[in-house]
Amino acid sequence: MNLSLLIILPLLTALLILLSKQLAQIRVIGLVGSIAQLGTASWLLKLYMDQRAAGNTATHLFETNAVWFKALNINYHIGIDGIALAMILLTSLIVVAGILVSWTMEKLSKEYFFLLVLLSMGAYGFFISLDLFTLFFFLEVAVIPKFLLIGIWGSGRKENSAMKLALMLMAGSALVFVGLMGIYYNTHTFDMVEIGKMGMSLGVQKFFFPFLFLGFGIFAALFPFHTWVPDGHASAPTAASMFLAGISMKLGGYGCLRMAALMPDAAHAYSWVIILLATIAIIYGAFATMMQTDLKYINAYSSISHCGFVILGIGMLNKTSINGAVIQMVSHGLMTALFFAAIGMIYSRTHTRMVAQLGGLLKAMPFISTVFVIAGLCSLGLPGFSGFVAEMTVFMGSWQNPDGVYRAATVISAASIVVTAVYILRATGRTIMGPISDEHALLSDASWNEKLAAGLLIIGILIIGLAPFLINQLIMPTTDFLMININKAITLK
Amino acid sequence: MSNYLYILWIPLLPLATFVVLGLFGRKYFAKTAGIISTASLLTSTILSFVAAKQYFFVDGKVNGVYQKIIALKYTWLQFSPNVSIDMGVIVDPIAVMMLIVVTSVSLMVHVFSLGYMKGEERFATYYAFLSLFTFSMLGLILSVNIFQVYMFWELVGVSSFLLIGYYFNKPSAVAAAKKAFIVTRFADLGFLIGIMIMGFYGGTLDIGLLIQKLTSAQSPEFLSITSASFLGASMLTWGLTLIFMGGAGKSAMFPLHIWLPDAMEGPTPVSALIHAATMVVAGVYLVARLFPIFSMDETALNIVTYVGAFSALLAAIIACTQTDIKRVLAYSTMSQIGYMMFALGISKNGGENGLGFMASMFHLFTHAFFKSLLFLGAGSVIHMLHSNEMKDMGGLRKLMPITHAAFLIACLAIAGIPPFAGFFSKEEILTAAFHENKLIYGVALFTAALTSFYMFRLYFNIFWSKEAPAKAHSAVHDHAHNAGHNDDHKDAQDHGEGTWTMKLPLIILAACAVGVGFIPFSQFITSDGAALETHIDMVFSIAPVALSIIAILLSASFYKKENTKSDKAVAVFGGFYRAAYKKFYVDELYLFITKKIVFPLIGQPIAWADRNIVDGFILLLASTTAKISTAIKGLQSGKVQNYALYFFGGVLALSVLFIYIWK
Amino acid sequence: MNEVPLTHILFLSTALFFIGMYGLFTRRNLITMLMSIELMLNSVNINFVAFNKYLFPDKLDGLFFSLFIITIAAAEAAVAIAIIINLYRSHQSIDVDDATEMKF
Amino acid sequence: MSSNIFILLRQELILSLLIFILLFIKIGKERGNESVLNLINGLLVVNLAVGLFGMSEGGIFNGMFTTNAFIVLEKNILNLALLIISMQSYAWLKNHKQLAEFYLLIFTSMLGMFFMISSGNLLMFYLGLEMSTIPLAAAANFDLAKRKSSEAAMKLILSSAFSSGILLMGISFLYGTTGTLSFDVLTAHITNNPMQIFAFILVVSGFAFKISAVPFHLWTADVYEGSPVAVTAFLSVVSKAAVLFTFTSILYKVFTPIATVWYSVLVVLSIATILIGNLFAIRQDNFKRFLAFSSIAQVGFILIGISGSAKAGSASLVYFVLIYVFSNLAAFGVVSVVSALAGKENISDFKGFYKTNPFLSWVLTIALFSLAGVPPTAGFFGKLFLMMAGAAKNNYGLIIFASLNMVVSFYYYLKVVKAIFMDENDAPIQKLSIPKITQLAMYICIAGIIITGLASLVYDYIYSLSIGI
Repeated sequence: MNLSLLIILPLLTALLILLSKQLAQIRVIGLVGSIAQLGTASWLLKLYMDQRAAGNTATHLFETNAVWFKALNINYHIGIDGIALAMILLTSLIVVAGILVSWTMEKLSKEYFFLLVLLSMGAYGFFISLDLFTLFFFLEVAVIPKFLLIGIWGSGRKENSAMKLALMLMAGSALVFVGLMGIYYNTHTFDMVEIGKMGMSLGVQKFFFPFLFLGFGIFAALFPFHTWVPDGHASAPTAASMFLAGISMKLGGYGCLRMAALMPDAAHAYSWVIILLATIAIIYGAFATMMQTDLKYINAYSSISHCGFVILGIGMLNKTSINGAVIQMVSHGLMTALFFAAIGMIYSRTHTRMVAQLGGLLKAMPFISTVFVIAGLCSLGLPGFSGFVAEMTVFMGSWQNPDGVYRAATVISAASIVVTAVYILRATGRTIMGPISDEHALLSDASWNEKLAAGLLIIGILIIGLAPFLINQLIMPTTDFLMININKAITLK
Repeated sequence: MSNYLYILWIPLLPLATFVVLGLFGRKYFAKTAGIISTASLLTSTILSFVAAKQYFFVDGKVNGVYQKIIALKYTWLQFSPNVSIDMGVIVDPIAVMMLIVVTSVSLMVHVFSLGYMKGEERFATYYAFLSLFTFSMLGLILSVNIFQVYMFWELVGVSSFLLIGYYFNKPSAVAAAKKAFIVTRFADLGFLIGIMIMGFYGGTLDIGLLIQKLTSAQSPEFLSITSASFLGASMLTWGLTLIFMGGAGKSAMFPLHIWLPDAMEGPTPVSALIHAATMVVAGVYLVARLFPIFSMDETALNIVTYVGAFSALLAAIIACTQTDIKRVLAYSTMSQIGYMMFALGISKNGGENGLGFMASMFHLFTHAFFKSLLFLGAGSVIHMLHSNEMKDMGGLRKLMPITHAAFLIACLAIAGIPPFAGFFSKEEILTAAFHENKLIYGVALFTAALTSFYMFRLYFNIFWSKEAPAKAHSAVHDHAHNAGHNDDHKDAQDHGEGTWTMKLPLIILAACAVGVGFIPFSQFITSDGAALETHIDMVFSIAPVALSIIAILLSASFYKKENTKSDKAVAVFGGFYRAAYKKFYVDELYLFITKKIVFPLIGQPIAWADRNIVDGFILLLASTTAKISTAIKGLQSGKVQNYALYFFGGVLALSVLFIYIWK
Repeated sequence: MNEVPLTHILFLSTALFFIGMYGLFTRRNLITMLMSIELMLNSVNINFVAFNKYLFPDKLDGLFFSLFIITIAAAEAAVAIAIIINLYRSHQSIDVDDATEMKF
Repeated sequence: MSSNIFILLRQELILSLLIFILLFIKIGKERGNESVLNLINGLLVVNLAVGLFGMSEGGIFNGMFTTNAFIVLEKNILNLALLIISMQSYAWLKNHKQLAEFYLLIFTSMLGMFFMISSGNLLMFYLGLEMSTIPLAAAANFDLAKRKSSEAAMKLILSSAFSSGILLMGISFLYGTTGTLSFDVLTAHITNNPMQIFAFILVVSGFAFKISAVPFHLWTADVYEGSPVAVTAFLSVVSKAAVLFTFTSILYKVFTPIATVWYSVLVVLSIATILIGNLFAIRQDNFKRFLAFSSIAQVGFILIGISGSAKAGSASLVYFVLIYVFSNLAAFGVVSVVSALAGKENISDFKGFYKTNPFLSWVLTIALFSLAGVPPTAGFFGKLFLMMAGAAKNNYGLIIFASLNMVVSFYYYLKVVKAIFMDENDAPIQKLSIPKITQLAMYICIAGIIITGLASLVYDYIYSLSIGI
């Protein structure tokens, strides 16, 4: 099937939203569009699996390669492998949930949904593109909607947060751009596949890899360039936070992974730096989270810690750890989106996110509280939820490296699960449990759309958590492909 | 090799119950939840008894040795070619034994709760959680893969969290739940790392393979794991110790025991199930499960031994001073588990020397029954008085005869008075200790005496001493329930000793507490599966039994009638008593570490640094740019002559640059 | 017959150029500034003529160029003066320092 | 030959024709402004159309005037810009007395640019340059009543006269060292000797002044602020573009022998320009001043592109200019409408603009995004291709510097967007009724912004025509 559908669908939805008049219409269009995306994604999954089952061992399936800017050898080259597909599924799921959660958005609803859909389009484009230029194009497409979403519909010091987020992400993409130039003028192509075949001299890799990795790293909240995360997430409206943490942070992780596969020698050379930063991010984020008093800040900081696992997995550069990184990306996407959804639901009713002002919500809103607890348990890596699978895979992967430093990094990162437990339970204990205040006692529980959204995400979490072999089956072959390239680099040394 | 696949249903039934009740319980089964889950659990219980019969008496034994049977195993999550998490069902003596224990005790608790929790607002939720716990516990027991153990381990932990925090709007309960989870979680970190070590050197996570690889002294895995060392200890020691750390956390061994007493905040039946009979012995089970590997490493075993023994003693001492009856029971549990631990520690693998192993399992078995009985008894007392404090009690024997009888039996059992169950298992342990390690033997003996003392202190305080308090009589009309019960409306008839559903379990368990001791345990469960000839040596038994009786008489003289002897005794011990009463300040230590070190010295600075240094740097960049832009605004002076001047300056600069410098 | 060497003339023109520039930088009166600019342009004219006469006498590019420069300069002056008059209308002065409303 | 003239010179001729028509209109009987404006816009469409068909290559007046497809394209772009500007200044000119003069001045300057662009000779080039500058100075003063307007005109005329003095000095030295004025011959004689390099630097400064590269930029902001919006738009887009085209062709054609020198000159200039432009743009509140500095920064990026000096260099330049026409004119269009109808010219006045004028807000936003280089707008591609062209020289320090400065520029563009969408304002600009024709112009701009980028054929076409070293 033609992957461009994944770009055309959101585009169509966006246009229809622009044309439509009243609120109900906009909502319905948005929902239908997003569901269509979800359908496409799942259909894609089926086709992909069939292809693989049929013994198609090509690295990328459903490739389309059209010349875009002939003079500059820029091609519109798209295609997916297992990892990309996993990301696409994640995105489509979160989009539906996001639309559902923001069902009751009244203020400038047309623009709101329009931007949401636009953002999703950027994400899809990013995940399917095999041409670095296209990749970069979609990466930046996804930035500005965030700025507007946060700045217009946000809360708190929204303008500053929006500005900070936009600028830091733009700085990230600027770095990426420099790296791209480097690649382009050393290989004279943007095509990832070809570049992977060609390879680059160690010097070139060592010079340009940092730009690319840092650039994408900023998107993935790499320490110490993570400071846009707390403010951005905290100020954003619910759906935007979901998209931000669930989708756009994944752009970074995905990019880092691709770059590591593209420049394996450099990745090996710098792996210790990557691991160092990742470990710091993990433990530091966890401790910082422990001190937060605002639910959204709690989740935002915990995202820093969790995305650290992604980077760690990539930095360890072995099959298991990379698998883990990918699963962690998906899992974190779902889990944190669910968390933000729950927080949003609570906020929309109690109008506060301060842990101190909440309590005993389980009494008033059992469903939302349950969702909250589930998200929490998933984030502290409880078996049966996706978090466990992801983190354990990362740990087992990074443990495979007998070097002392790597061992230390693994142990420290593993120690974060205790801290995670602490802050999750503190948050849960103070908001969900404990005595409830009188004005909160009469609040209503989730409405149908919220239930639906949460349900979707939870299903996703459970599928990964209970049957990890499914997602493994999806991404394993791809990781093998990546490893071929990466191991080549090892053997070179 | 016959088919044991049906065993899969034993855990799956409770799981199904959990799912159904969890999703629809509140709406549709608000009243009937109890019946449903009890029914499903009854089925599991029957199944497990069937399994036991089949395994022990029909086809478990192949030429005199009980086999390990892998009834089911499939790869759940592949890490690397041969390292993977497998889900499966193992059938071997200890697994089957645990099946019996868990299902039957859980069943009792289910039945008991029918009355105890009647009218609770979240009745269905309660049973959902109970089923979840039962499921996880059963899954843990049947694990074939060490990582599978870890997973159910975590699930058990979380379900215990949920059940302790069942009275979610009671802050103390929430705090206790958090404490329990976090402390065990900390222990689990050790467990996890231990697993990773084992998996790395053993090259597999499958328990069977692991044992096979790491018990043959020449296998490459064994050589590598013993040769690799860190801080002077071999990786094997590290791995086992860390795994044991996990076990110690769940089994409330010193110094990770602090969560257990607080966990008594949960509903009493829960305590009976989780914190007496099943979850807390998971640690023992874990060590037993990996025992062959443990037996390869002296150091690890010693750690197990001494930690166990010390915990047993410490807990016993503290138990003598507590006044909250459930806490007393909690500490006694800790002490008994200490027994099982060091019994394992002193044991060898296989043959006559495997006595300790067998004894430990035996004690685990008997203890499960009489301890849960004690808890349930305490439960019915509390249920009547809505208080856990000894001072509110006394003289209840007339008001609640059945409870009284049951409780007495249980006390005798735990005190190790023949012919009650406790006697036999404890005898075995003492024998083993006597043969292996005299010091431990002494400790064990002393602890045994203490045990009987504080148990009877409890017994007398509840059922004798002063006259029954007015509260007890008026309980019938008393609707002021302790926190958590606050909004339930029990009708009068289930006061007093409560409904038959509450009495029945007491009776059954009492019967067990008497009966199970006579099971020829050593025939079935030994370290190597081969039967083991044991004999109760009357001469040997004199000492412990005598000691217990003396202790009992002592406590009788202290507490049977209200008198000041006990206060005198307290005065004698003085500071030591206070220390014991304060649980030797371990809690305070933990509080100090967390509240005074972790939060203010690690958390705060990091949070601060993140806002001010890391983020501050970014902001600094922005502000400096702005500053510069204001600083240089003078360039644009508005005077056309200056413009021309700058123009000419530019020309000059370029000329100089390119004619003289960059020639 | 000995004629003036090119260098002298170039020196003259350069001097003229910088005198003009100096005038532009220092004078406050717009008309004077305009005159200084004319000086600069004329120095250029001298350059062209001189180069043409001494170095490339066979073609007349330089001469023509200077002619055009003169023309353009005239046009420029015309427009400039018009503007200055208008400035005088609005500012009541032709002092350049009075016309520094827009800055920074 | 004789017929050839009419083909080669057709754009210039039609423009001169327009000028005459205007004169006749002027001396003819008084008629309503609307009709005149519509007539002129119609004529401008014709003017644009004439350029579009029939590419023609060759030189006349023995090489003084040369043209080819690329140059025609450039001129067409300028024509397009002129048309858009005139459509957008409708609201302003509607009730202006001397609108004919306005167009006279603009057209004349346009004519000068055409000659400058296709000049094959320094003399012709100089004539074109002056012809394009002097009328603009007059036009800058078009709001006779406004103080600022006359100040701006004064600054423009004086400094441009000064700069042309410098330029002429350079030309005279070139003439002195080579003895020729025609480009083709010059190339042969250019060497590395200091005299010529000095001459070259003088010439470059002349150019740098026109394209307002730092440190020759100082007139820009003041003139932009003072003059009427239409003139500002013309200055910032058309005249700048024309000079850039000429600059590139002269660099590539004439100064090829000292390519290394001018490469480093361009690098120095671009760094200074980007930096100063950004730093000043951050602080501006007056919209025209803001756009002035932002356009200065843009020029810095353009210089990077030019320095790439391959076929891609000039291609990316023209491509960027085309996009710049759309984006910048869209922005100026909004500003001109607002300043004409509401008399507001400050960014702070735009707070809460979206509530009252959503259409204008979107136009402005898209334009700013395109200027900032945000996909999917064309600005993204324009800027990227410039940088890619520059990166061809493997001077990554420059690229890093530039791309980080892009972030700074993001800041001030987003600041405006923030004002429009996010800032609260109790007294926002009232709802404005935009003239149809202006609206049309804006639609054209938006369409251009979207299509020029995504439809690669535009770039490919330009690239196919473009010439490098």
